[in-house]
Amino acid sequence: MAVDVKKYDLDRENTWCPGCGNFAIMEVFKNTLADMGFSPHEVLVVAGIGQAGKMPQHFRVNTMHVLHGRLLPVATGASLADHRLKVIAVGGDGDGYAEGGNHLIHAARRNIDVTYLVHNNMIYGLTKGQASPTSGLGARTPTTPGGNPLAGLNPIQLVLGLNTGFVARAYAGDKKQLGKILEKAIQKQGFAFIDILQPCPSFNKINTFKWFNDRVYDINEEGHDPGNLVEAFRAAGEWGERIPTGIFYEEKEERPGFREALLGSLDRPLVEEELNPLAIKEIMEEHL
Amino acid sequence: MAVDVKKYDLDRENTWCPGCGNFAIMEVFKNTLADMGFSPHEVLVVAGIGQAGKMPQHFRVNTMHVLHGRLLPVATGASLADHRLKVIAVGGDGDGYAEGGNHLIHAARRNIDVTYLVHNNMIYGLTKGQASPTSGLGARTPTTPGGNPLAGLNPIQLVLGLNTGFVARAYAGDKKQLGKILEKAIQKQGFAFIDILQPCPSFNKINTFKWFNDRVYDINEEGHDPGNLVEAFRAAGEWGERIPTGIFYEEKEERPGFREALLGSLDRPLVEEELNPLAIKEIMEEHL
Amino acid sequence: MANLDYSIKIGGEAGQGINTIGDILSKAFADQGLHLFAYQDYYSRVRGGHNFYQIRIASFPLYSFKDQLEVLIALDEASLDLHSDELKADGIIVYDRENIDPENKNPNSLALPMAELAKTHGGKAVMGNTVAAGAVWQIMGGTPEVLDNVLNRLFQSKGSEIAEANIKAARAGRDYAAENFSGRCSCKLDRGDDGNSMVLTGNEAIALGALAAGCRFMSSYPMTPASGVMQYIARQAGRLPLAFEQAEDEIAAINMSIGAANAGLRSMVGTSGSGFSLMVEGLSYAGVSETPLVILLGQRPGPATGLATRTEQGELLFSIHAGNGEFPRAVFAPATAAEAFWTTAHAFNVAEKYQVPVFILSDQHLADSSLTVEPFDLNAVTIERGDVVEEAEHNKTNDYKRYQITESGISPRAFPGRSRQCVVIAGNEHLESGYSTEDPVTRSKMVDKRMRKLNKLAGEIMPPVSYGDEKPETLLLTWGSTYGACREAVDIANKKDGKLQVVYLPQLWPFPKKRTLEFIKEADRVVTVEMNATGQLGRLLRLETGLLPDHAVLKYDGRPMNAGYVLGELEKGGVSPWQ
Amino acid sequence: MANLDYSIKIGGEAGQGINTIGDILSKAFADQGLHLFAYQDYYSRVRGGHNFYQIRIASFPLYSFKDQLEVLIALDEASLDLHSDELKADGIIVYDRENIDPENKNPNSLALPMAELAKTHGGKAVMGNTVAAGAVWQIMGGTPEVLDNVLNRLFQSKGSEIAEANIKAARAGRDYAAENFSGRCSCKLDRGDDGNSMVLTGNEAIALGALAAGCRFMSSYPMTPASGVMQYIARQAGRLPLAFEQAEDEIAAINMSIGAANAGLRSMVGTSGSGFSLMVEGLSYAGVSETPLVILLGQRPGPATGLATRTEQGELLFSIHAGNGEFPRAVFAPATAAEAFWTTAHAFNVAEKYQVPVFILSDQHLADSSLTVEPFDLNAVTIERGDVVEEAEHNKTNDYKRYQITESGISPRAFPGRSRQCVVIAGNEHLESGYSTEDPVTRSKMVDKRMRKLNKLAGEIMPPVSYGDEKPETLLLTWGSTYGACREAVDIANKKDGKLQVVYLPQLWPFPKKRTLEFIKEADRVVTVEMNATGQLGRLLRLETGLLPDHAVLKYDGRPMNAGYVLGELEKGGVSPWQ
Ligand SMILES: Cc1ncc(C[n+]2csc(CCOP(=O)(O)OP(=O)(O)O)c2C)c(N)n1
Ligand SMILES: Cc1ncc(C[n+]2csc(CCOP(=O)(O)OP(=O)(O)O)c2C)c(N)n1
Ligand code: SF4
Ligand code: SF4
Ligand SMILES: [Mg+2]
Ligand SMILES: [Mg+2]
Repeated sequence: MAVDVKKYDLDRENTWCPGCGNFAIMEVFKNTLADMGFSPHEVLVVAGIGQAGKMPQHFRVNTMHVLHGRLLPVATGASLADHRLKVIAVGGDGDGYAEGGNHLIHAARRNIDVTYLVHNNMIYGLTKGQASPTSGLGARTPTTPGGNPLAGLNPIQLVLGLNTGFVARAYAGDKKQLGKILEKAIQKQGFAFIDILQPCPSFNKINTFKWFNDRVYDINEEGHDPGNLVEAFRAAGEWGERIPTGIFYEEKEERPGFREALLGSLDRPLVEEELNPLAIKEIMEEHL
Repeated sequence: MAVDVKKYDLDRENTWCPGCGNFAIMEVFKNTLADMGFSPHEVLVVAGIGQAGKMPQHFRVNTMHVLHGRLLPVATGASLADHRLKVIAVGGDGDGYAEGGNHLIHAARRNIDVTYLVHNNMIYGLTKGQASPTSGLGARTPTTPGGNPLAGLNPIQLVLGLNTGFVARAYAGDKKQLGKILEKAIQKQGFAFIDILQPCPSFNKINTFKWFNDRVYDINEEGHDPGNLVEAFRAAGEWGERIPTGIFYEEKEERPGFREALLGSLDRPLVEEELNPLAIKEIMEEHL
Repeated sequence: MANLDYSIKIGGEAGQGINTIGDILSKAFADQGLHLFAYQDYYSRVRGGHNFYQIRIASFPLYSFKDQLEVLIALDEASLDLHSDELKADGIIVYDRENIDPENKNPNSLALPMAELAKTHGGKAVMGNTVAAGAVWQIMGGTPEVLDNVLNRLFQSKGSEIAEANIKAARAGRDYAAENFSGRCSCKLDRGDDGNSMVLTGNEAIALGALAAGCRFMSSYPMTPASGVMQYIARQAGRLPLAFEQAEDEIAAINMSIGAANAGLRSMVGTSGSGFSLMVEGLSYAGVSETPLVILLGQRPGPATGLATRTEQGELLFSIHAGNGEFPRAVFAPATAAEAFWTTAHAFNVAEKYQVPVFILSDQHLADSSLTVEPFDLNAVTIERGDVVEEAEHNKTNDYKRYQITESGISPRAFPGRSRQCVVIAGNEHLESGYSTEDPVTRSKMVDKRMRKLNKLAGEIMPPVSYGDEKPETLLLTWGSTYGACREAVDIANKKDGKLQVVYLPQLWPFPKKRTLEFIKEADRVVTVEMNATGQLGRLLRLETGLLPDHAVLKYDGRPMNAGYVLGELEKGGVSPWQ
Repeated sequence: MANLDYSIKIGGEAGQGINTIGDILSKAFADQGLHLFAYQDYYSRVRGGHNFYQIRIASFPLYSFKDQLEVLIALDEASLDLHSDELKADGIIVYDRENIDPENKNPNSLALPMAELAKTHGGKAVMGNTVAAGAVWQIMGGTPEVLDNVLNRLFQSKGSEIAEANIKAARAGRDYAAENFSGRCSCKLDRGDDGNSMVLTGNEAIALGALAAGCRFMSSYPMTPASGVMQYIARQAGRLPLAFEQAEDEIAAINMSIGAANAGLRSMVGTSGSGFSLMVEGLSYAGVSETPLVILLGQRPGPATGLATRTEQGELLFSIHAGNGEFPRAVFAPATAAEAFWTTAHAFNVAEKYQVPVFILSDQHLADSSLTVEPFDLNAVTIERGDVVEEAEHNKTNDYKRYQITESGISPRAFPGRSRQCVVIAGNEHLESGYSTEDPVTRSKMVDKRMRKLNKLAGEIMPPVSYGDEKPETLLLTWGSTYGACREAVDIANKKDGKLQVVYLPQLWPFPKKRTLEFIKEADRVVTVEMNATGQLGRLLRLETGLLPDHAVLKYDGRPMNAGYVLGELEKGGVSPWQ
């Protein structure tokens, strides 16, 4: 079933910095799609603005490069139009947790049929190093020159509070785990969320590969039961000496995704429905 | 210490519907402020757009009637200007959880020195009955004529995922409990959040006083420990036959509020600082 | 048939059900074969306050309302206090006697025990409104079966028992009036042609237009006066293959529609001023990504929250200039419900043919007023999707370029997932392929390509429409629902040998320069008439032609204008807000 | 001193440190007593690509850049490939020999082992940039102490060891050049007046202006090219009593500032196109609530995300018309860094005196270019807070009306918590007290009151500024940073008996109609010059005066224009984008 990952090849210059965590994520991303048997034209990557959002500029795939922070609404509309598309949203932590925070709440609430990847480098990469909502307390950045007065947002706990069916944290430094999580997320019906710890060697001098390597551990390997939401919330509270990664939560019974909830019995993709003015005759005549 | 609640009197017509849950909330609100010794000019109520946001149109108090959904940013700015003001934000569920959802995330993250009351009637009252993010699955409204395809958002779990220092649910039908919770929230340094269940007899025919009366119970009376975040998250998951109210979470050690975190040693309110162009001389001369 | 022209006002508090009375009577008048113009005046509150519903009926087509009343239906004291003055000398009052006890009893009035009759005959006090409708119908001499028939249709959806009960309540009202009304009625109804017209609000017409055009997706956030359109479309979602979603905010709304449109659906958003302000970034994205998108902007008085339930035309220049950067767009402003249908359907064609955002500028007065409209000839609705790559053809080549540079500026569209090709949609400046570029030469070419679409678009501007004297002393230049007041002003003035003409612009952008100038050339003076304070149409005229109108008739108190206002202001000479 | 006018270009990849070289040399040139204009051209990426930093120095004040180079410093191969053509016949190349091995060795070049010298003398390879600066300084004959002094100041904040090491690295560069450069240098530096000027970018000048005016609160979301201003202000937050907060989005940013402003703080937001689009609703709120607010709109090419790090002037008409509903505002557009300081300080006064939102329209070219500027006379900065109720007075009365209707339209402000009075701020239409109303009469009065502020505001418009021939054959009408290119075009043309004049508008709204027309009257023809595709200044001129310019010189490829471009386009006759 796997397709050749070469199908995704595209001859374009990559503009990321050497050593950036995004390279590993991109590699795993393409390989996972290919391994799962998706051809580029069957996938739609909706990308935010930021270094993360540049990812689908680097390989062949359907893509919408949207406004900063607006990837989830666009993905919502596109996935309703044609639900045969595998829709994946990709953006940064600033894009998703700052500018786009409201849409995260509501994409989760809607349970949209979208896999959402946040490349969380705890910094604004593209705009040269300002603090992001996940930047740690005390982090010195151009907008927090005296040190960040705030502790970082915990995206996992946030999303767990939103009744999301699939919640995971991966790490760019562990491609195997990332691939496994990604595959499960893509298989999931409805909304699947992965926060990916992604070192940014250019601007985040604190949360480096080494820093993460010293701290990350796989909660699933340590026996965490992803079926237990409250347990997941507890586990997600940890951030410091040790940083948990893995699947925090995966709902036991699949709920219908948003398209099914909204359109129910309609099987045909909306995009294939013919446009016919006469179809409104009956509705119009109710005004008589 | 208490001031006469008559100080809050204002001769203006109230435009709410008879039987609306907002009346009880307003009464408790004024009484609590007066009991706590606040005069109207010491309080600033930042109000959203909606029926809830009309509250401070009905009594004497400093107020900013802001844009739909934007009460928390406005409150953030105002409270930084003069931290001697007791700043309270008041709005509806549409205002706060739909239009303003992103600001809720970040007001909590900043731990702004603001008490935030959401009059949660699970409906859009002022605009005549459309679904809100807290409207229940299947609710028929003008925008969900076939029944709401989505389950309601759980605001308590959402806010618990944001490391908020004070998280409570009150009910317009229990003024005593509401008053107690409100007082604690107002005393709190930093961000305090209260979701108030508020029947809307005009548009929400499901979640009526009777419906709530049959379901609500006080978790604190039933022994819930508000010091335990994970426990709070678990307790907040309940919604159905029984609906928990009370203080879900109250952090044990007070953190500094946003103003202190941001401005540190600065005691004088910013609004009292003199404007003096010569103060920048040294900074300017660094460009020489 | 005599030259019949009556106005009926129903006044009361929010929540008292003036809508029910108004809707019943409107339908009944229409079925009686009369033309109708009905509008509502309501506060931004759910209960209390003072609202009214004013129905004008005539034996000729109507475009606006009158100030003088033939009938006043008062559900509360305030209605008598506020509106008795508007009643003609021989006008009729019907009032709820359980609620009101007027000091000076007008001999031409009927004191109706609304709730009592409703309870005894219909079973429930709320049917008092139906009782009142019945009483008025009786006094005005309406055909009884027409009313029964209307009630049956209106209430059938709630079950035939309810429909029956309402028919009984109406009969009780009729009987009571027959026995107790001792005044004189000088506003009797003739039986006109058998009514076969719809009663349609502007909002309903826009919704129908969108549905006829095959709108498959609408995402919006509720906001008066646009909510009516989204709610109408939401109601059809089960019957037609389309999705409506109430977004979390206006930003999500426009971006959802952008996603849907780029995936191939005809898509639309609806909003009002404040909500539109939030969509401006999305608008700009639609511009650069060449996304076909229909934006309904239902105007109400601003700035900010303004007056939520009132009317204004304050966003003409805003809609033309909104959005960072430069990109083409089209702006339409229908003047009547019938036109709103056709314009909306057309808007979808323009959006797709030129791959641009298209505005329908409506206003609260257009949105909520109802008119009698002949059923639309649905066969006349055309669907033009513009240049779309055929699937088969698309599968052949392997270098699909979403933003191919063409002479017309229009690049053939393709939709993701519909072929083996990949589609790249862009919001940054981009190559023909859609991938980002910072190359200066490409940048200039892409700007030129996008702007070039305006050339062709300018070739199919909806022309200005004129009515009245063709070599006028005064040309009233107007847009949107204000046309109604102007048109009637022309009729009134020209009847007493005035030389007035009204020209309104159904499309304001691209601006119909040539035709507008032709009209202006024939006129002695030009007066713009619009519902705002700064004379925006006058400013647009100067922006596009260098000419300023001689004067303006403006109104910005949130209430619509009618012919009386226009003529009164003309008499005073008008104002010149442009210095 | 001779009429010295040299250009130095430093080219390389993002991340190679061309900024370090550029900043060192800029400072050193300024200290040497020269005038400077330096600008940067960079991609929206952090590493790689091709960026450059171009410094022009002269013995006379500069306003723009030149195309021809005296010196090229190449850190990568691409710099040689792309820019060798720009070098004068006798120009000099300094290149990093560890990175580049050119095929055709220019005899006038120095192959510098940057990292090697840096490591041996400074200790670290990154100091290669300082080595390069030293080498160029040597070749051009700069005073050695000047460079040492500059390095000391620039690196002192990182510790004196680092400063020392850099001084050593620079010396190594100097020594190496002295020994190994065998070419001819025709761009030697004279020692000018002792330099006592600042090197300031437009962004720095705006930030300083805001700080001088007593800006106490800034909330913003990062966006190129406005980020520089917020980052500058954030850095001063510990030293001056003010708060900077990076908001979660632009909507929060503007609303935080609205809250702070209404609580009494001078407040400011900074953003660029897309971000400003998101602020439009807040802008409208500032309009109706009469909130004094300064909005820095740093323009870059749009639409949408556009070209993040490039320049354009595409938001003139957008900023004037943005916002639902109608309300007064002011729009300023400084042309140079020095002016940016004064304009920004002035903007705070205008905002508070008229209680309106005020724009500072900047653009990336202004924001990031640096100029030599004399230190500002801070005593000349005035603070005018407008009509504010005195605390004592306020405590007396008991009916404070935030929106009191006055002849000027300006209502005295008061701040919550500062007296026993309560303050009511409104975004709905409101009574004088600030409480909501739907009364039509009050509505009209409030609209009039707000618009009336424009009368007084129009009385203190910053007048257009002219340079060149006073009865010109061609008047170049321009705004913003484009002034620099025009001014220099005037100089060049008039030297060879051209009759050119440039008039630029530091304030664009309210539009300075009278003065602009006076200038136009004296000119044979008017050509607008601006960085956009649709000729927005020309359109604004027509909107306000009815006149269209004869032609336009436009550029919209994201790169700034200079005098050469202006003169070249003038020769071709210009374009007429307005049809
Ligand atoms: C509305 C808007 N605001 C701001 C920006 C500028 N901007 C572009 S990317 C970005 C943040 C990037 O941070 P993140 O999302 O974390 O992505 P990263 O580059 O770190 O991968 C910002 C602020 C923009 N393009 N649009
Ligand atoms: C930007 C914007 N969008 C929409 C509206 C219209 N609007 C006013 S109040 C409201 C929702 C009210 O619901 P909620 O916040 O729950 O308050 P409630 O009336 O139920 O107390 C809406 C959609 C608006 N004023 N501004
Ligand atoms: S700035 Fe950081 S996130 Fe961006 S490409 Fe460079 S290393 Fe990666
Ligand atoms: S509509 Fe509902 S929330 Fe609004 S006033 Fe009436 S009862 Fe209260
Ligand atoms: Mg990031
Ligand atoms: Mg509500």
